[in-house]
Amino acid sequence: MTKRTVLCWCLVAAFLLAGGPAAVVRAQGGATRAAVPRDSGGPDLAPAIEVEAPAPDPAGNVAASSAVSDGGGSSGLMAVMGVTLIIWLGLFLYVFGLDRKVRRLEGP
Amino acid sequence: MRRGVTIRFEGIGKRFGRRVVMRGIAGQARPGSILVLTGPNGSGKSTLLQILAGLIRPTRGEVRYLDGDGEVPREEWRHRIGMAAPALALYEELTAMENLEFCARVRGLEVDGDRLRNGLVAVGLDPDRPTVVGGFSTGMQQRLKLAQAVLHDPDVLLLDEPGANLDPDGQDWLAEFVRGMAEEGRTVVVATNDRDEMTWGTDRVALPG
Amino acid sequence: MWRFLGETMAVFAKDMRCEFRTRVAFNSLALFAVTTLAAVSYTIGPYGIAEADRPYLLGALLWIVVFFAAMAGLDRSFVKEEETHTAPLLRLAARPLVVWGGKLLFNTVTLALLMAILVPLYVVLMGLSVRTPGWFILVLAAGCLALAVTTTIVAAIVARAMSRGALFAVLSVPLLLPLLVFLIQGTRAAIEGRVPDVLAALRAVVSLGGVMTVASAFLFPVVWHD
Amino acid sequence: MTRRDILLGALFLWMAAVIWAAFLWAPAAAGFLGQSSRIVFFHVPTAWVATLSFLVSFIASVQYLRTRDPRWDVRAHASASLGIVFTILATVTGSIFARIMWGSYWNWDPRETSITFLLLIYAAYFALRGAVPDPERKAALAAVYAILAFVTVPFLVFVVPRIYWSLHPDTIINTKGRITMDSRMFRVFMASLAGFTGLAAWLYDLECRIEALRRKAEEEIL
Repeated sequence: MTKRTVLCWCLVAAFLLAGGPAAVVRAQGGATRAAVPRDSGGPDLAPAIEVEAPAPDPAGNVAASSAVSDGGGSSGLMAVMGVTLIIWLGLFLYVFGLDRKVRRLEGP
Repeated sequence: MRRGVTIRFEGIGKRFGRRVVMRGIAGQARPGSILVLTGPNGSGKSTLLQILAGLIRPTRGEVRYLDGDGEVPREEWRHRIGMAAPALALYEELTAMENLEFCARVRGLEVDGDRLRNGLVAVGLDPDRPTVVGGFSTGMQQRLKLAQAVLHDPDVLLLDEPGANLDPDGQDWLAEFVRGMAEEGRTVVVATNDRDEMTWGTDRVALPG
Repeated sequence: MWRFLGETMAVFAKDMRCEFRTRVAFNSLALFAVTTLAAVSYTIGPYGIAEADRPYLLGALLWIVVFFAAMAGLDRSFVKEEETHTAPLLRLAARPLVVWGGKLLFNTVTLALLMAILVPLYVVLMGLSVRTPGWFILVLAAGCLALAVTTTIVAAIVARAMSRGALFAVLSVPLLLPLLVFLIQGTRAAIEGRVPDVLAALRAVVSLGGVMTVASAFLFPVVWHD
Repeated sequence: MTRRDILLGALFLWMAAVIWAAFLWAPAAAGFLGQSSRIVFFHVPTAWVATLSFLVSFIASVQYLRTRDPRWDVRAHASASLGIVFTILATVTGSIFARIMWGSYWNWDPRETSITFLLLIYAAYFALRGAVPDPERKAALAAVYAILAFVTVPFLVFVVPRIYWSLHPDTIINTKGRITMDSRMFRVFMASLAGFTGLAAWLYDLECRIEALRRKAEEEIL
C-alpha cells in the first residue's frame, strides 16, 4: 500500500460519510412529506390492503396464518413445495455432475 | 555526458484475443548502436517496438531499461524515449509548430520558439508554413514525426519504418541523421523491411513470420 | 504542482483548439440538445403539464435533455485520440494524471457551455419559473461537474474497447442514474423553493461526485496504460 | 466419497429441509395476501447472495489491479456471472410477489428500480468484457469498471430507495434496526440464508474452476 492509495481510500470514505448518510436522513424526512401526495402511481395499482411490516405479535401472527391456510388449502402448498423440491433436486444433480466433470478435467 | 540506456527484453510473447502475434522473442539494444528488427509483414515488428516503448503490455516476458544506476523506473521512460511510428499520429487539426509546441508543453519542457523552429528546420520543414498537418504529404508528416521524436533530446530512439514515404534525398538524409543519433551515444531501435535500412545496424533481431 | 497545472492546461488548450477547428463534439452535443428540446417543447409546451406536477416533471425533463446530449458528445475527447491514433503519442509524452485533468477540464467546459445555452432556452420555452434561482444554478453547476467526472472516466474506458458509441451509453447509464435521481430531486426543490431539500440533494451529489472523482483519478492510469 | 461429496450431500439435505420448512413449518405472516409471505425465504436470500457476489467481485477486482494475477480476474468474472444469475432470480421472485400483493408484475417501485440498475451494471460489465479482445486489457478495464460501479452501489441500494416512498415491505435490516418477524419464520429464514450462501459458495468455486480450465485451454495456443 502506497501513501497515495491510503490517501485515496481516506478521501473516498470521507466523501461517503460527509454526504451519504446525512443526505439519506434529510431526504427521507423531506420526501415522505413531498412525495406521498403524488407518488409514481403506486396506490392506484395496489389492492385495497394496507402494506405494513408484519405484525410484531407472534400469537396474532399464527392465528392469522391458520385462518389463511384454511382458506387456501394445504394441498396447494404441498404441490408448490413438491415442485420446488423437484427443481432443487434437478438443479443439484446437474451442478453435481458438472462438479464431477470439472474434477476429472483438472486431473490429479 | 549522456547516460546510455540498455534495453533488455526476454521471452516476449503477445496475444490479441486468440491470435498469437509473437512468442519467445529476446534481445538487447545497447547505447551507441543501432538494433534492427526485421521480419515479414505481420510478424509483429511494430508490436514489438510498441512493447519496447511500454505502450503495449506483453502477454509474456519483460522489458527492462538499464542505465548506469540500474533499472530505470517505468514513470521515467517517457523522458528517455523518443519514438516515431505509423501508430503514433500527430494532431491533424494543428500546424507543425503547434504540434511541436504541444509536445513540449505537455512534457513540461520550457517552450522556446527558436528551439522548436530549429527542430523543424533540421528535418527540412518550413516553420512558418500555416497549413495544418492534415494537409501535409505523408513524407512531410514523417519528417515532422522525427522532429517530434527528438524534441526532448531522448536517450532512446525507437523508429518504425522511418524511411517509408521519403524521397531518395530524404532517405540519404535520414540515414545520416540516425547514424548521428547513435554516435552521440543514444540507443536506436529500427523496425524495417527496407534493405538499405537493414545495413544501418550491427545488431539484429529477426522475427519469424 | 504548478508544473502539473501547466501540463494539464496544455492538454486542455490543445483539445479546445482542435475542437474549435472541427467542432465535431460541440456540434453533435448542441444538435442533440436542441433537437430533444424542440421535441419536448413541441409535444408538451409550457401548458402541457398540470400546475402541481410542473416542478417535478420539468426538472426531470431538463436533466433528461442534458443527459442525452452528454451521451452524444462527451466521449469524443478520448475516442478521437484513439481513432486518429494520437493516443500513443500522448501516452508517451504526458503523465496520465495530466491527461485525465485536461480531458476532465475539457468535458466540464463543453458541458457548461452547453448548459449555458440550453437552460435559458428551456426556461423560456417551457415557461419555467424558479423560486430560488441561486440554488437552481448551484444544483446545475454541481450536476455539470459530477456528470463531467463520470463521463470522462467512462469515455476513457470506452476508448480502449470496440464498438465505442453503443458501449459509452451502456457503461454510463448505471453509473449516472443515481446521480440523476439526486439532481432531479434537487432541481425540483430549487424550483419549489424548498432550500433544506436542495441542500440534502446537493450533499448527495457532492458526495457521489467526490467519490467518483477520487476513484477515477486513482484508476485512470490503469485505464490509460492498459 | 471425498470430504467435498459429504459437504455437498449435507448442502442438499439442508436446502431440502429449508424448502419443507418454508412451506409447511413456518407460519404465513399476517398482513400479506394468502401464502405470499413465504417468498421471503427465497427472495431475500437470492438478493443477499447477489449483493455478496457484487462485493466479492469488487474485492477481486481491487486485488487484480494490485497484483495483476489473472486468477483474481477469474474470480471477479466468476462472482459477477454468479451475481447476475442471482439478481435475475431475485427480480423474478420479487416480481411474482409484486403481482400477488400489488396487482402488477412491475410498477417501478424504488426497490425494483434499484435492482434494475444492479442488473444494468452487470450487463454493462459483461458488455465491456465482450468488447475488449486483448485479455490483459479486458481484465484491467473490467476491474476498473467493477470498482467504479461498486462505489455507486451504496447510493443505489441505500439512498435511492429511501428517497421515494416505497411499497416494498420493510427490509430485514430496517431503519429502526428491529427485526419484525415471527420466531419460527426467523429460524427458517436464517437457515435459508445460510443454505443459499453455501450454494453460492459452491457455484462460485465451480465457476472459478471452469473459467480457469477454459483459460488454460486457450493458453495452450500460446
